[in-house]
Amino acid sequence: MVEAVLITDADFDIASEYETLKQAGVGAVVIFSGVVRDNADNPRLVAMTLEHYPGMTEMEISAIIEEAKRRWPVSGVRVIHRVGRLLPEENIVFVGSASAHRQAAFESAAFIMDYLKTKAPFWKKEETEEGANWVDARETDEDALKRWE
Amino acid sequence: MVEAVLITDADFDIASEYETLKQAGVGAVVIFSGVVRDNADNPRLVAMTLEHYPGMTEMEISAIIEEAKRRWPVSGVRVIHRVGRLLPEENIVFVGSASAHRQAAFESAAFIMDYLKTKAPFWKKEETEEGANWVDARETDEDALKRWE
Amino acid sequence: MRILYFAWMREHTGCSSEEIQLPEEVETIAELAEYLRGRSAGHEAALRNMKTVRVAVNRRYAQLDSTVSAGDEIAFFPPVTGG
Amino acid sequence: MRILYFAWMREHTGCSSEEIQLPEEVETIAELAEYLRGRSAGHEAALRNMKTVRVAVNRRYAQLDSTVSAGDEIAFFPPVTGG
Repeated sequence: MVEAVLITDADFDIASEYETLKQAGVGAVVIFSGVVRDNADNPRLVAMTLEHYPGMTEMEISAIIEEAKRRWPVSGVRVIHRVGRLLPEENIVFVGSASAHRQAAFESAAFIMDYLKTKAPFWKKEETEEGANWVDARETDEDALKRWE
Repeated sequence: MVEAVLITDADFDIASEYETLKQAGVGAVVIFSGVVRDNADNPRLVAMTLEHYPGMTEMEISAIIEEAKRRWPVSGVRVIHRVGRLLPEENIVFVGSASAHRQAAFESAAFIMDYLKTKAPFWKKEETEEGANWVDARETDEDALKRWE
Repeated sequence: MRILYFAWMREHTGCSSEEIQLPEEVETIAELAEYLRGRSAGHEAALRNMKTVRVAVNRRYAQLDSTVSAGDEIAFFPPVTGG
Repeated sequence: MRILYFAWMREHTGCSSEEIQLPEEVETIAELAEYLRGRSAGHEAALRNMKTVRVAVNRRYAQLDSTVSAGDEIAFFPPVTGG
């Protein structure tokens, strides 16, 4: 079982993450990557700062991964979440899942992202030219959990 | 709109594919990659040879991508499928989808894979120590389409 | 008319592509397959059970009752197994 | 007892972490929040509407009626927005 949870201010290297997941030796790898939207999407955005609860974050993500492993036959899971100040187009989060079955790889990765979005203690502060403000939680993220019940 | 369909005997570089998808400038990127299973999974497997129907393959995949674009707000889609002789652990197929919404990125990538598996004219021949044989189509792949109806 | 065969059907017929003159009485894919079966034992083996065969006319999926015309490119192949 | 605040709650209280002596009458998270509101105007602002606040006891999610004990690490934070 390839498995890791990493909270870091450093960027991730998608090629080496992919190679590690491939070492699970199976047929299907699904990767989700979340990126700070570019300025075209939000012209006022200067940066995004991510804060988290060290210790609890890792516990919550590990619990989500354990639940994913109970539900799907996955042989590799890697979750990387960046913290600190990130500029537009920088990577925020990586979730990779490897399985012998493509649907298991897709669903486990989507499941982990949905739970991470609503359970893992991270908070985003948006920095714009007019000032900074904390991003509000979205109801659609809570709604996304319902399909896994 | 970042969009490409590529049928090639060369390997793909997941890092540069990812960077291209990120240029769609949106928040979510989902990548599916299919890999020749390793020998631990099928000890007799020596290689896999992929044949396709040049011309029709590209048309079918483009039609699948058009349908995905009708169903989800995607701003980037890239599909790469390798042909020729591939060894265990080599990459076979890459599907990448970029969207402002993570669920759209997940679902469009899964949709493209499900249709590619059943509609795109590729055929796999397995080479084992005892000889070679054409891989049979699987009913589970046909079943996977039903959820998109 | 150009006929293409892929995967094990190509191995059965022994050719990936052949040019034929479309006989006047052949109007549909089913009739074309019937006609082609007479070309060799390999063709007969490849086209014996059309339920397991997929067909494309001019690179689009077609049915057994689809009509064919002289300039068409017709492909016969097994269910696909890519990805 | 260690109390942690995150995101805008940290900015309101002006501190990310504080050590307090748990008063005897405080048994639940709701009572603890009530008690902490008295510490400053910032605490009052941060903990005014507990419906929008998430709580963890020893790094696990807890409810307003969860009980607290002297050695606990209690964290107050807004709904999460990572990913």
